[in-house]
Amino acid sequence: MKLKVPLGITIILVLLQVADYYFKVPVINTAAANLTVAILVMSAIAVGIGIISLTRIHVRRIVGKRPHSLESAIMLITLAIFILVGAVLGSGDPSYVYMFQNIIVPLDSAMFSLAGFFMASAAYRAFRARSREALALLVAAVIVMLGQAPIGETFWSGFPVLSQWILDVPNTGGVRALIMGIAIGMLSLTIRMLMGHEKGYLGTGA
Amino acid sequence: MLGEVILLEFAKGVVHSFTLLVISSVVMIILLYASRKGKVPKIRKLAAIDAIDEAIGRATEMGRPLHFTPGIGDFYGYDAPMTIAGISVLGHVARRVAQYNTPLIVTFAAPEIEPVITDVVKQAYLAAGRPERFNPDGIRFISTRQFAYTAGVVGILHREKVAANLMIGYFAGESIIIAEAGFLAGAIQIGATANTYQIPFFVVACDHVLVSEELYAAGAYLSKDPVQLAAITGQDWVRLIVAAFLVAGCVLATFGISLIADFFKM
Amino acid sequence: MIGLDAKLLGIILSGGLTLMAYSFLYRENRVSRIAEHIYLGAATGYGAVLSGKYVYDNAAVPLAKGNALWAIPLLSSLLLYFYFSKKHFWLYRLPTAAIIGVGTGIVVAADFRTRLTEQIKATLLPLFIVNKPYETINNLIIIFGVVGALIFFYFSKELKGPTRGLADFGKYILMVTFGASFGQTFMARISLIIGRVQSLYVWPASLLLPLAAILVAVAFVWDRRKQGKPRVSTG
Amino acid sequence: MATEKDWTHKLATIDPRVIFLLLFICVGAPLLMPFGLPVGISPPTTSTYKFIEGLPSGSIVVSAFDMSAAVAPECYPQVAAFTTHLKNKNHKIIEVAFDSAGPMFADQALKDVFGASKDHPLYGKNFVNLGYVAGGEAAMKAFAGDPKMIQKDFYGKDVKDLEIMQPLSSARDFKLMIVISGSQVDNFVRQFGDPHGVPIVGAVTAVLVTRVMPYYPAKVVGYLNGLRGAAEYEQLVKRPGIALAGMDAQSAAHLLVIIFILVGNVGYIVRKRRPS
Repeated sequence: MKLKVPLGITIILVLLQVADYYFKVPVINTAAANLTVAILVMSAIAVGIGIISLTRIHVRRIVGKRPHSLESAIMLITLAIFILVGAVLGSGDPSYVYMFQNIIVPLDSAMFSLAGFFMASAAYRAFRARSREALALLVAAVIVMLGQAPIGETFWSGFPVLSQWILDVPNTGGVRALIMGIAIGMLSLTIRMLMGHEKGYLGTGA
Repeated sequence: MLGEVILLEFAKGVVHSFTLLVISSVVMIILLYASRKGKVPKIRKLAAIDAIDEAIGRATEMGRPLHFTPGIGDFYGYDAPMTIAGISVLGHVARRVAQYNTPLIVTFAAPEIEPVITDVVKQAYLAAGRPERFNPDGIRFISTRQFAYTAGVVGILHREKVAANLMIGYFAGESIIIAEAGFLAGAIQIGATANTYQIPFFVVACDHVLVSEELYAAGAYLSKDPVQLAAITGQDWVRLIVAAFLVAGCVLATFGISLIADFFKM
Repeated sequence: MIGLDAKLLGIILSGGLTLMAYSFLYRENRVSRIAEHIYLGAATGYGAVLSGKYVYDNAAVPLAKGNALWAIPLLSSLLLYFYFSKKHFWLYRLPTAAIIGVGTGIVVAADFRTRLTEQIKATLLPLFIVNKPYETINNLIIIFGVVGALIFFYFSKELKGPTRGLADFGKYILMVTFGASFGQTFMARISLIIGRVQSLYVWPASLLLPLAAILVAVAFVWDRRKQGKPRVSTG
Repeated sequence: MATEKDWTHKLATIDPRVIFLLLFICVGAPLLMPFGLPVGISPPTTSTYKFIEGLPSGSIVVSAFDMSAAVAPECYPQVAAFTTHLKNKNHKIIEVAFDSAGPMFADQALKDVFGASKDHPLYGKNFVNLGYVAGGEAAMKAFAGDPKMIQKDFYGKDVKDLEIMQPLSSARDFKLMIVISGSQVDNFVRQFGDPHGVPIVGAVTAVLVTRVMPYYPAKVVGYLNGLRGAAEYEQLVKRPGIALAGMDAQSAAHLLVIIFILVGNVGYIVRKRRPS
């Protein structure tokens, strides 16, 4: 009961969505479209779980006087402000947009841009000619970099051409094989799920 | 009546895809049934998955926590199968750390997966006979926003001196940030995702990488259950069918015969 | 006037938060931690408000207009909250199973086509084209690259003989792919740093730059004296 | 075994923070003092320029802002460059957003190129900012069917009163649609290109280019490739700006990383060759 009912629900809905994709049967198509929105609504409601457990963790940290309680307090206060202001004024209100623009947006871009710094340090460390495979990785990366930035064509006009060839030919082959394999792997996972062998997603471990 | 509608309106241009989907599914299902009759499939060693034990061992030795993340995915759309595959691996990892009493931190970005994660980890501790070792504070929802989640994880990796960092699931632009921060924090790292654009970042920053479809095989491989292993064999059968289609199609195309190409236009 | 002040405050706020986050690059510290927690609270709160709005617009409004069907997702998603109950914990599985069923069903059907059959279709190239050696070579690399890389993942046994050679070719193709993808993304990420630096050059955020430089220098000297050896990457 | 103080060891184990600092300087310095390396102009950029150049003066061009703030560093310089071109050719610009962050950038573009947005005397005649239309692809479809489905513009003015909107009955009246996006152009091809035959230009992030290429040149008549595309366009419209300075920063950053890769390999290879 605790497993069979949820498993049954999953099986029926997966098959319904697959049928929706491959067949034009008005009843199925409408049902599938409505279910899609319904599921998004349900996921959105789940955000409350996140808020509750986040609050729980940080309140426990403050009450238990554990390290970083100050940061936890800051977190809870900002969380409360953003929820209250948004709920009272509405998400489109200019003040709320202002908060979004000047607090969330810069932090979004600052965090994302750390990727640039970390790519540099990772490239320095990992792009070593340890083996022939590593050499292939390293050479392809350097050529494509030189093909992208104007500095490359200043050295040799062939870099953009060579870089484009790498992207168009070997890269196309590699990416295709990867995503074909992924589609096959995904099907295998789904069939394991539908046959009731892969139950991790129902919380029953392995 | 209904049959008529289906025949007439069979969504255009997907006949080839549907045919292949049915063939592949049937092949996989047959192999699953065959394995139930005691045919144990052989699978080659997958070094990156075997390295999970090494990572757990190291965290245990150092007495420091192991961090696991199924990524920023949820149960909807493109990222759903990757999240599910990640959670499947989590079950096995949790069982091991329960035995060794290694502190476990699981972080994620989608609140709707929290119940599943808690359930999986709890059950794993129970299965290992150590339910009292389960620590609910280790299960941490961080934030729904991609880079806020990233910031939170990066902070945890450094502050809690994580010894092993397992990133197995759906990752996007944050992959290099988390992986490199984990490296700087001195953790042994395993990365796995089927988001092709992110694999290179795991390749450069992690100690071991499960490349694309190996992610989907990982849970089955760890379970050592013959039926699940049969599903991996099924992947290989479909792979060979696809390769055969490709080779035959290309040979025919060379001589200007478009038989197979026409099938894929149906 | 107030509008202008709000603008200046915004510039300083976003510049300051950027530098606080960047201070992590030196090492994890209290300033970066504060930025992190402001971010967590703000972003999660904002996300909750948007989710609330989504539920209101897409389910509550139709329900209020008399479309009673929308009560089903609203009520069944409340079962998710049994997660917090000790006794009826498992009830959360029902809505979760529904989410997963729809969520994976959508992607399995569509992706099997776009990611598998459409890719096979695109790879059906002639092995040899008369008088076009360049195209012929490119086609051969793509075809053997795809087949080789597919075979490279073969799980059932260790490969030997000619299939081994094909898989090895596939492995090199994959390595080149990863390298190319890395090289191609680098520019986009540098563009993000450019965006941040440009925002720091805007007055009065530019006042923060020398301040940050001094703070980092002080921290550096401090760390040296405490003989907290800077972290070193391994070769 | 080489000692800790050996130079090869030092070359192979540079503190990452040195790289971070140098990278910050390599990006920051050229933005203040650009050194002006020439940027070669790629065919997709040229075809974009030629297409806009070839439209009869006064053609209706739609700028669709499907961009979030995260992609602004790459996409906004493109917007500034092509909006300048549209202004120079006297085309009529309809700005519409399918991402909630879009209208702010649309407003910014008008201020940067025309000097003012809603207060400009030509607002409503030569250009308009229709604001954000919620609903993703469904909204695109509705807008393509009837551009006047939007009631109020971004500033709250009634859309039906605006002169620029009068001749429009469907997307067929659009002579060009420029899609500014970091996520996809496929939906625009599906809703505007295929059903209404609107030529599309992609002003997209570098990462997105591989997904635009399959549509070029049939349905997407040209595209701008990230910051580089913006720099190329700035050269074409003879308005060197933020993107060209950014390209110098890019060159410096790329060169720095390549030097570090080389240095690391020299240290590594010399150590490996040396008998222990």
